[in-house]
Amino acid sequence: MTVQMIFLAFFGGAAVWFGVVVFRTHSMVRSALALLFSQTAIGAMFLVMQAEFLGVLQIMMMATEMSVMAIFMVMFMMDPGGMGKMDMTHQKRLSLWAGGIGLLAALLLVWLPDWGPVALSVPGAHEQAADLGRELLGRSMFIFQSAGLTILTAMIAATMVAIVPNAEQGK
Amino acid sequence: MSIVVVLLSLAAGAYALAVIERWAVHGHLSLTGPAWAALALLGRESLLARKSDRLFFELGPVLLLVAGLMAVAVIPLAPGLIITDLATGALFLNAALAYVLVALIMAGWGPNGAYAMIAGWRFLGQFIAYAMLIVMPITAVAMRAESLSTVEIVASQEQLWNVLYQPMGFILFVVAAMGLAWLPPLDLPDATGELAGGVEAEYTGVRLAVLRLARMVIILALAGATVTFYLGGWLGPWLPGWAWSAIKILAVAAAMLSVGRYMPRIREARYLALSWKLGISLALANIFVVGVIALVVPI
Amino acid sequence: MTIAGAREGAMYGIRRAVAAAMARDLTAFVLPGPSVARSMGIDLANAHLRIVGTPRHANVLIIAGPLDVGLRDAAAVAYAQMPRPRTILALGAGDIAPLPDADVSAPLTQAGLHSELADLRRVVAAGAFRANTGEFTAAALEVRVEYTCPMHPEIVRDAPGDCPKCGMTLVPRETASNGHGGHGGHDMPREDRPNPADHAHAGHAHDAGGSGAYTCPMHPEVISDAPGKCPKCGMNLVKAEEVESHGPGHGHGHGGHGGHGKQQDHSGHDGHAGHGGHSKATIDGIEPHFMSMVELTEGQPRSSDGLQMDWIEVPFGPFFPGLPAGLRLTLTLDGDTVAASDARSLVCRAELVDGPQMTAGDFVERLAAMMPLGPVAYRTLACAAIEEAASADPGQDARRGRAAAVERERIASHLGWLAEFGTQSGFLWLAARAGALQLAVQGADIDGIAAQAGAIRALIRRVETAPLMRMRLGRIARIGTDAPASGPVDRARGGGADARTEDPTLKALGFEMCVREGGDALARLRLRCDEIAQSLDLIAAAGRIAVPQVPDVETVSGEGAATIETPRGAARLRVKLANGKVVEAELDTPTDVNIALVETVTAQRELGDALAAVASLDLSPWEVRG
Amino acid sequence: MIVELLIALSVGAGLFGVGLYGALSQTNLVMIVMGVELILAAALVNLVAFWRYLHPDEPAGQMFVLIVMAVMAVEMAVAFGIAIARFRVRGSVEMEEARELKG
Repeated sequence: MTVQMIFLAFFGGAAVWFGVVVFRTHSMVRSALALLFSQTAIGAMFLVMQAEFLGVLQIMMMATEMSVMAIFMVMFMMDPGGMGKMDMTHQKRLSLWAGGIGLLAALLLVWLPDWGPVALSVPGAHEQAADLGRELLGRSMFIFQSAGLTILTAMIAATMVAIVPNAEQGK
Repeated sequence: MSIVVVLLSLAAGAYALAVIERWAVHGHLSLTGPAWAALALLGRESLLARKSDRLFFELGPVLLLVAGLMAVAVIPLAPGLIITDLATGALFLNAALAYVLVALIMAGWGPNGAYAMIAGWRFLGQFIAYAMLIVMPITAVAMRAESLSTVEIVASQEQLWNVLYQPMGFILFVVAAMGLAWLPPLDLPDATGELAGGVEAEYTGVRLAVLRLARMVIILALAGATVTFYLGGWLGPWLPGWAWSAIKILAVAAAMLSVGRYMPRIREARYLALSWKLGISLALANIFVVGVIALVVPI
Repeated sequence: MTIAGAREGAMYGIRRAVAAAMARDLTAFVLPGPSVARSMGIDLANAHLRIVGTPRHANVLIIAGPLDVGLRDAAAVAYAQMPRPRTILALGAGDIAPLPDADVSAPLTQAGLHSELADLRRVVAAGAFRANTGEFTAAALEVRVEYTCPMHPEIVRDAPGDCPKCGMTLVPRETASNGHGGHGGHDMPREDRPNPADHAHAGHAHDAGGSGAYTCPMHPEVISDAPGKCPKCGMNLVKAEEVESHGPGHGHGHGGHGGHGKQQDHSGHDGHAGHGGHSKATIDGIEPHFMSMVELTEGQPRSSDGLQMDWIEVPFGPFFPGLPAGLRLTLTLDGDTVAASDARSLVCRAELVDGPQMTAGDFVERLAAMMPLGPVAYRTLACAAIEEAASADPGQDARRGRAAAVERERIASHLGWLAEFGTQSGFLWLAARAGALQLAVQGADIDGIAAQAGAIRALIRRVETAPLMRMRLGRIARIGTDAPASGPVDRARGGGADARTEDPTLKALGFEMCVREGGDALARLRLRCDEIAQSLDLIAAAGRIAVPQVPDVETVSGEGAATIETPRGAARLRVKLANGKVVEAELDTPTDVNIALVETVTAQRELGDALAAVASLDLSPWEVRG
Repeated sequence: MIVELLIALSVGAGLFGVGLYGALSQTNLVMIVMGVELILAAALVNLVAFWRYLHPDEPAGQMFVLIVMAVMAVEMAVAFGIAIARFRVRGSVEMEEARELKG
């Protein structure tokens, strides 16, 4: 029982629990914020696993991302406050089976294989950040740049899809 | 030890800001006013709006306070006087401040009031537009320091403060910081004349006291960030480091708080357009210029 | 002395200190509004008070002047929204029912305000923890439960049942019994259960816990003293939360039962305790089958950007900071864009002539008292019309004095508008400065005005060069030349009319009509600044200021009409005298014309812009015909 | 240290299961996106765990995490773009209705 283990289990449990809450609550804003806290707990797990840069990045990015999610939920759902207790699911049995089987399969994959020797120490946070930078702008520059371009393209495409078509704008 | 010192100075700073804010809003300067007001808030009824989403309503101010305290944790007041010197301090500051948004959405949605709700969503738009203008100038600052650690960022300004090295970034950062702390003239989420208090409108009593305190902490954190990133932190002649930090942070916070008194509130649409069209271009240009300077003239 | 304490409790130690703090830190919400108080000569900025924009943050309700009957229900709602301890300070208010009696009252003077504030501090210090925590109720706060369909707000029934359109179970919502405010749908099934805590301790927001009542989130009728499972659905019982204990139903908005659209109906779960495990089967009455949103939104009006969002109806006013006091503006918001607006005055003017035995003097006083935002102009108007009817001539000197008096009121009124604009737009320096100058000018004699002229001109220069001003007002609320408009609104679109051009007295003083191009809110601001400067010149040229005296019309009969350019535009009054008594009167006011513009200037505007647009019209709800 | 690795991976598995259930069972596009986000979050946890406990000296592991985060952002942007377009045309983003319309 190490401290790391306890914290990892705690934040991991929180992440999964909030993940479940996402689909259990009727209030859409709560749903989006539950997802946010799930992601934040994952960020905390990263911090526990000594990936400082990634943890902080995850915590930062998800706050904005999930808040945007929240406003889209409010925009597009017929009952964002959840007062009607409307059922917004379908193929429930199938989904439960699929989710359960996916979970079991993943757990088997996790627990069965021999993961080999485990590394005990990691580079310091300063060094990690510097290494990551060199990796991104060195060996993996092409991948990194492609990812950047992909985001840009997706942003432009999404905006194009979303804006009012010209014909409608005219009237 | 440094935690206690930082928290005590935080309390003193928050009080000083409350005095300044009172002057900026109500026009009279009173040194004891905020103390009475805070005490009086404790005695007032803390109403719970009917049909509120109580979890969010209660949690909003608290999360706001926690976010502010987290941000303060990475601000160095003097060499060694910092709660935690993270290797990713500058990024962590951002991460903490991002939860200001979450807290305001909760506080806006929670009380089931139209004004508060509009205010909360307004802040979402404002925040998304201005989060970029917080991150990108910090990127340029970190480029010069070759580190994300706030202590090293201050140390990198030994020769020349960043406000002179990258003035464009400074301006963008200050404007974005004011937007993030919803200070007038960028106070869209609690615009008195438009939303009658907005997110604050439904809070009373103790909850309002927490909300106000949290806001002061956030303003202090942002002023501290401005000083750390652009005004050389604790650096300065004659006086000890902590004194320079205190003077600079209070001066920046006072300027941020009082400038709104002399101009009308900005229009929301214009404000967002400015950020997306002008702000982000300027921030990118700033990064480029700083990169070129850093390569050509190593100061 | 009926101060309602925050919580009951003896005065000792820390409570004494807190009570002393509350007495020192008075925050006031002013009815009908700070602007009205200022035009009555009350200087609130100088009273060691903090004026706040929402009753939620106030502990003193200041009532300046007689409270119009139309405003009383809204005032009761505002009072109910204040957290306790709450007090009422009445300045010459007279009858204020349904509000409780004022804790302190005084005549409407600055000295009265100061002495009563001192009394009020004593009352608060002594009564902050008074045991008297009685409920405040008023007809305006009573709540009627009605049933409506969440998807079809037009379906409203008195009894529970199913929606005839989609078959969904109707959900209860609360409405004010007298039907003011927007009704969107306060649907919150869970909140309608009897709530024992509600009655157990009124007003103790923190004393929860004593009487722990548990109830089922799905079946409000199930109440138990101990935690456990619901006998009907097996869910875990949750603790009955304490709800706000002031009169029911005062949600939002100042003086308005807020428009709650669908968007704001929160689930109200206590944490997540309520999610015991309901599946389809436990959700009573809701069709397990999926409902088509396409079907539901079919045929509803579409917003301009084609994205059909929930529309919420939000009331602004009648005490909204930055909007004219007494104006109820109801905006239907589509996101934060105004989809529809409705401006209504709650303080419409009554019949000008009440009773056959109205002397000319009574008539003049009555008209002046009816218009708290422009008493001198309407007094002058009444006198002029009666003189016209009686064919009397006050003489050249008196005319000059009157013209100067109206010009003085114009300066004060425009400064008051600038102060209101400053409040609304957060330009607080302007609000403070213009308010102070308004108080200084109002009622000042010729030397007093000359003494203030420099300061006023400096203020005007500063307003015109203030940063962000052009961005804030430019191209907002543009009004074309085809829409009927009056006063500065009319003249700010490159032309327009001014009743003063017909007046030989003013012509002799060197009057020329001010005009600005643009027709937007910025042009109106600039035009008002121009007019302030011009009025200063006119007053200096007139050399004397004299408020008109009631003409002596003992037994004259006849008809007469007069037109005066009030600060808000041309007002025209026709009177008929019979034997020295006013028997008929007809008044056209500028606000009658301009209030129709609200719809135009707010349509499809962002909320902040829409409010700035309404404010730029400078409406006076008291001028609106009833 | 192997226990920590297993805990982290199990959390990943749990998130994957929940996300899969959500993505399949929800009728609303935005809710489906939430399910997908959870699945991607599971991938993130696994990547970081592998990096930390198996190859801590390899910054490429962290790089992958960044790429997945970028994918999450892209997925949201595209999904919301589609959602707005659908909503504009049909007034709803319910997938059930999309199916009805198809056939």
